[in-house]
Amino acid sequence: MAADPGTLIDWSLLALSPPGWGGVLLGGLLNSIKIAVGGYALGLALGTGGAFGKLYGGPVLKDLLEVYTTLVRAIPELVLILLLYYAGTDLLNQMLAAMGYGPVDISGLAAGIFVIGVVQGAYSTEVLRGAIKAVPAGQIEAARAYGMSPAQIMRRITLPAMLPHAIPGLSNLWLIATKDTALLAVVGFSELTLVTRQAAGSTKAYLLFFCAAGALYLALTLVSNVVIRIIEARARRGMAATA
Amino acid sequence: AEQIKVGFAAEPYPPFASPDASGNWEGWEVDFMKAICAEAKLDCVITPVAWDGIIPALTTNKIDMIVGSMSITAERLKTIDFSDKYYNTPTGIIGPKGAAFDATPESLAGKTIGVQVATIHQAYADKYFGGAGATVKEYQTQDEANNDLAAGRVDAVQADAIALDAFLQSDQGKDCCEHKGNVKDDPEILGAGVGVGLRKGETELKDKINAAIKAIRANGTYDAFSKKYFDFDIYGG
Amino acid sequence: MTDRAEAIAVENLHKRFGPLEVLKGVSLTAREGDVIAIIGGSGSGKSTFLRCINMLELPSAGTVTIHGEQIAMKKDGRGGLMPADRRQVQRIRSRLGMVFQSFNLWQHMTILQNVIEAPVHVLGVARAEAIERAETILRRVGLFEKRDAYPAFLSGGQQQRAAIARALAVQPHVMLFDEPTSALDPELVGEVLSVIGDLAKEKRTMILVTHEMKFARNVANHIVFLANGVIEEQGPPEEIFGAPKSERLKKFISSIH
Amino acid sequence: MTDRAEAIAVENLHKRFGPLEVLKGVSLTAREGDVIAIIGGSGSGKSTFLRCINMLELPSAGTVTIHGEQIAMKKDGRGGLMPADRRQVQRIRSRLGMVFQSFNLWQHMTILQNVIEAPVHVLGVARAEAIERAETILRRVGLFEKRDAYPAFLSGGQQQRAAIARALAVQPHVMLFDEPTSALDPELVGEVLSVIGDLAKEKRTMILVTHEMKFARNVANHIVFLANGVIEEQGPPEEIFGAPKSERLKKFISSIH
Amino acid sequence: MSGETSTIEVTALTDLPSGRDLLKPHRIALIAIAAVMVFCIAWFMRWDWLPEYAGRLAQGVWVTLLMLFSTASLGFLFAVPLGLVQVTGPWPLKMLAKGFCTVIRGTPLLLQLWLLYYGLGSLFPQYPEIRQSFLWPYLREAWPYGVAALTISFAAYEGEVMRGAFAGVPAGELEAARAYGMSRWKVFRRIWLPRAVHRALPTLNGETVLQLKSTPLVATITVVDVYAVISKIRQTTYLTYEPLLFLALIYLCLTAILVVAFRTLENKIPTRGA
Ligand SMILES: Nc1ncnc2c1ncn2[C@@H]1O[C@H](COP(=O)(O)OP(=O)(O)OP(=O)(O)O)[C@@H](O)[C@H]1O
Ligand SMILES: Nc1ncnc2c1ncn2[C@@H]1O[C@H](COP(=O)(O)OP(=O)(O)OP(=O)(O)O)[C@@H](O)[C@H]1O
Ligand SMILES: [Mg+2]
Ligand SMILES: [Mg+2]
Repeated sequence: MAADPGTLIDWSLLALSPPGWGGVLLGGLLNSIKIAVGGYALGLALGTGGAFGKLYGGPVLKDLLEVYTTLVRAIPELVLILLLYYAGTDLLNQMLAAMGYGPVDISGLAAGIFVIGVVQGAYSTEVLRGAIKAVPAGQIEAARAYGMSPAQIMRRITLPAMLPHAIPGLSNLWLIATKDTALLAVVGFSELTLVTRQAAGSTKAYLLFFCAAGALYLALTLVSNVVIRIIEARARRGMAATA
Repeated sequence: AEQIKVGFAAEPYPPFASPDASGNWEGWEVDFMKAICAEAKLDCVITPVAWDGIIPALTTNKIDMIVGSMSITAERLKTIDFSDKYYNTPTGIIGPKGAAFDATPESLAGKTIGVQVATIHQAYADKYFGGAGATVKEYQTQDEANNDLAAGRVDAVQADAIALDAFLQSDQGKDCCEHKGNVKDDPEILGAGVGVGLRKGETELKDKINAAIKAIRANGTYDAFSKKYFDFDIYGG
Repeated sequence: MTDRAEAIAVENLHKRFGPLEVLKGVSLTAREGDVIAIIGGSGSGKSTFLRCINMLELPSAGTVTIHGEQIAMKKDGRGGLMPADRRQVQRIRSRLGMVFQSFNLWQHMTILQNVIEAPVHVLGVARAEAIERAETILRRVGLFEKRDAYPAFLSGGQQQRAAIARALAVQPHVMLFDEPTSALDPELVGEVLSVIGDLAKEKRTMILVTHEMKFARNVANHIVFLANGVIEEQGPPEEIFGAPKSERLKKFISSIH
Repeated sequence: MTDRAEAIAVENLHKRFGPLEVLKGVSLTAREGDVIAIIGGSGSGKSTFLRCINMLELPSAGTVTIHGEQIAMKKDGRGGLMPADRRQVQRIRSRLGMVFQSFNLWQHMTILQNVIEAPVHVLGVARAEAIERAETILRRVGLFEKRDAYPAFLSGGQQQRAAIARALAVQPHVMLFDEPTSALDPELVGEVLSVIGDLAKEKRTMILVTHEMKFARNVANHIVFLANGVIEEQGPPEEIFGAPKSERLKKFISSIH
Repeated sequence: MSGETSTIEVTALTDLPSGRDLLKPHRIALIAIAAVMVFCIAWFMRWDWLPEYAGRLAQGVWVTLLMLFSTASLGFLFAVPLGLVQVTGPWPLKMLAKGFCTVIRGTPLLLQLWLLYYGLGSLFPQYPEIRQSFLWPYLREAWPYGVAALTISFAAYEGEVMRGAFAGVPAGELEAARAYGMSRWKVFRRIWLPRAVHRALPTLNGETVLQLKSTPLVATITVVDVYAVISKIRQTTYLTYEPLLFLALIYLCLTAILVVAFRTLENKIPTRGA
């Protein structure tokens, strides 16, 4: 009755140039990827620090990191994103103000990367910590026995040796990161899910657009999977078949 | 000039503001914003924000003003500041064609009414209809409420009469629904027209905008772009 | 015999783990060319002694002198000792070739990379030169063909030979072996022992902890019997195995055969 | 001896895995009370033969008769055989007690639950009765105390005894053992062998594949030597071990000792 | 598959930090700092709205829990065949199940939710048969869509876990069951399934915590769970932080309860070597 069934399969709505919405969707996808990449990288940096802090840090640092990872992993991403999105940037600006700087202009992109990064950081901390712990103690002891300095041991032995253990976890985190970007829709950031919703709302072709967006996310996942498999094969070179 | 981030609700709200297929925003409110920014010599950029977080976004400096068909209400004035009103619209109720009810609490008892969350309509519906036995269902966007009315998942929708008209004229609205009447006014809740939302204490910006509104009203710009959208005076009494 | 230079001199070494005193004053001197085998029951402190020599375990008291250079120690505030100068320890370690019971090859590197790692990144040898030297050594231990394989793909005996090559590559003043064959299947033990035997023939200074009595007897010129944290008896192999004096050693030797 | 009833009769059994013919016509009869030990080199088809008896492996040709009832087979269309009546196979299986090399106890059940599982859920014995019987059996194999433990918490020898109890609980016509001790540490082998020895004394019909020649000799009344998929030689233990006729068997026996 | 499970274990919160040695000197200092912060939050922020909304918050928590338990149990029911089919099914079913898991796991839940509610849900009324059917009163509501989306999602993730669990049951144990004359169905019911569930239990803990964290998404399709109640409070009070902090606290408690509950459950079944 109401909607003309023809609009459900009106492919021209997906055309790349206006009045098709394809271009907007791709723009949204690009934004999603940007945030995922940025947030993932930030998360890795936080996670590396966090993992080493948790393993080798002082008692206070260890406890603080424990609080961080526990909180982030216990509270829904959606809630964290709202909290961090408002509080994080607000706090930053207040801190800057306290130090005598003017407020900085935090773009939606930067805020999104920050939010996803903090969430990812907690997860990568756990993944990397597990991976580092999986490096046999003997390997590190051998490095010490040959006179390597702690920094050298970390760079030459610990980090490369833990990589094969970390990669499955890290690849999953990447996939989580790409999907978590969708949650930024609730704060109005123009990533793929939000532009999809706008396009669907404007054209009333809900099914078409949601399916199109789903296909884009899926393509992202599948492409990622291929890349991950290649990386994993490289990183596991030195490992026997089962490990 | 200094850049001013103008918060728009990140959702289609025709005829006031909706994104088009090239990602640009268009609609009456967009024209209005452009006009006052030009008048006040402000360098404005549109920043889409989720509607339910638009006031926090303003108070936490993510945006500098709200142009979002936001009515000036006493409740909101506790948290933010407003410019003078720039348009006013009655509040209407629409429902499926042929359904026998009007915009009174008595006839809506037992029905499900869709409203957009965090709007004056939600507050009004909660008080007058929710109190009288109707179920109020809250949507994050007006568009979704309208859509659910067309889909039969709510019995009625309450919103700005103008926005509702736009929906009733659309393909989807034409077939399914009709205007059931305007609700009894309650300025306490429904406010005194729509104003530009501003952070408290930013009087300089507020003065600029008030002056700009006056100016475009006076020099005919306001009427010029309004004619593109409406065949009546949207500024109201 | 005493005209050769001192390679390692350990003086009155003590080591306690909490309440447990594992080493109760052990002194030992190894001169250049000495092959010293440390034997003793399980838990007698053999590994601990060996690990104290290159400070993988920090002694509670006593001194360690390597090639005339005494490792400077200071109090660590909790009643133990710690190295006064971490650099010195790293430098000294870099010239002690340690071979572990469980090989401890770096799994993410090929055999060749394992062997050149310390020379290149610790001693600063040029890469090309290190590779050349490594290949010579690998040929010697019979692993030249496997130089580009990863450790996980080698048999235990091959892995242990690679570990020996890694130790040889730093041109060590002294090689330390901690039960280098006990993680191996009996069939693989032979190949590793023959490599060590060859090193002994070249008069390389070595200290080895081993359970292979026959091997110790053939290869070492000095046997040290540790029991209960002290050197219960020491001497040339003929004496130790042929005419043990202490009751403990007698019992130990009879239990072995 | 031939007056006892036939418990199992296998006629001309063939089994091929793709191009590989593992069993090339094996016939064997076990009468009630027989204890038959199957010996032979690795890969000679011992396990395959045992598994064909209860159709865990489907024979390519030949018949299997259990207690006078021949398992009906039909062509499976790809040149092999398959059971004509799945029910019949299930019924017959339910009275063959199989004990696996790797125990294969159900890890999510306690020992008692393991033992009563088949009686209650396959044979339809009342639960209370099954428990009673299970406890008697568990007492016999010395596991009564462990009846409420989960398999993962038992030693290998205890697990294998539990597996034997599980097999006994179905009051089997015949017990089949496939190398019941080879997954065990030498110290644990003894306890399992002694349980099997006790069963043999009771004249329980058993077919066992084993590598424990001394045990086979003491316990079995008939030894079957499989080689290359055929029965190379069979007879009473004294003959087989004392006076082997075929060259293969001679070589096999000398290699064992 | 080992990567799969271990990641869930690593990333999901399945264990609370132990309270042992709680009172080391530095901990006392940290606790003191935390106490001061809590005090500041309680004192300087606005909490006067709490009593007014207490009832609705409780109602919201109830809806959240209802969503969690109904979708987790329903999802698990679907996960079993999904996992099983991937291990033993005929190849068309196998591909179908694998495809299902890949698609669901490869797209955001939020999108799936909207696809169901706004996409599929807005199609239904176009068919008078549906509109007149007894289902319509339910299809009008939002929660069936929420339940469906969350169930599908849980089924896909847990289906992957069950696949690993089914595949990981030692073949010998199944063979032993057959050797004792069990029919195929009985082998499945008595041995394979319980053994697989047993194996999957620790992972189930992590998945359930993740599922709890997914429930607030249903608020975006008008289901009034605790998140929606808090959103409403945010909008009527215009407070930015207080309601969100309170919400975080609520989820923190719910997660903790979940983790502790699973821990006690797991401790009832010994898992050594399993
Ligand atoms: N890090 C440690 N912490 C506490 N006790 C230790 C530690 N390392 C070793 N020990 C204890 O010190 C004692 C000696 O250990 P050590 O490894 O030196 O013995 P060993 O002679 O090498 O024995 P084995 O022949 O079994 O290798 C043992 O009782 C051991 O338990
Ligand atoms: N499922 C199978 N598919 C293919 N080949 C098989 C299979 N099972 C067994 N074989 C082959 O059949 C031959 C006999 O195997 P079987 O297990 O019966 O030997 P066995 O006598 O029990 O040896 P062992 O003493 O080592 O257990 C072997 O060559 C084996 O590789
Ligand atoms: Mg030792
Ligand atoms: Mg076999």
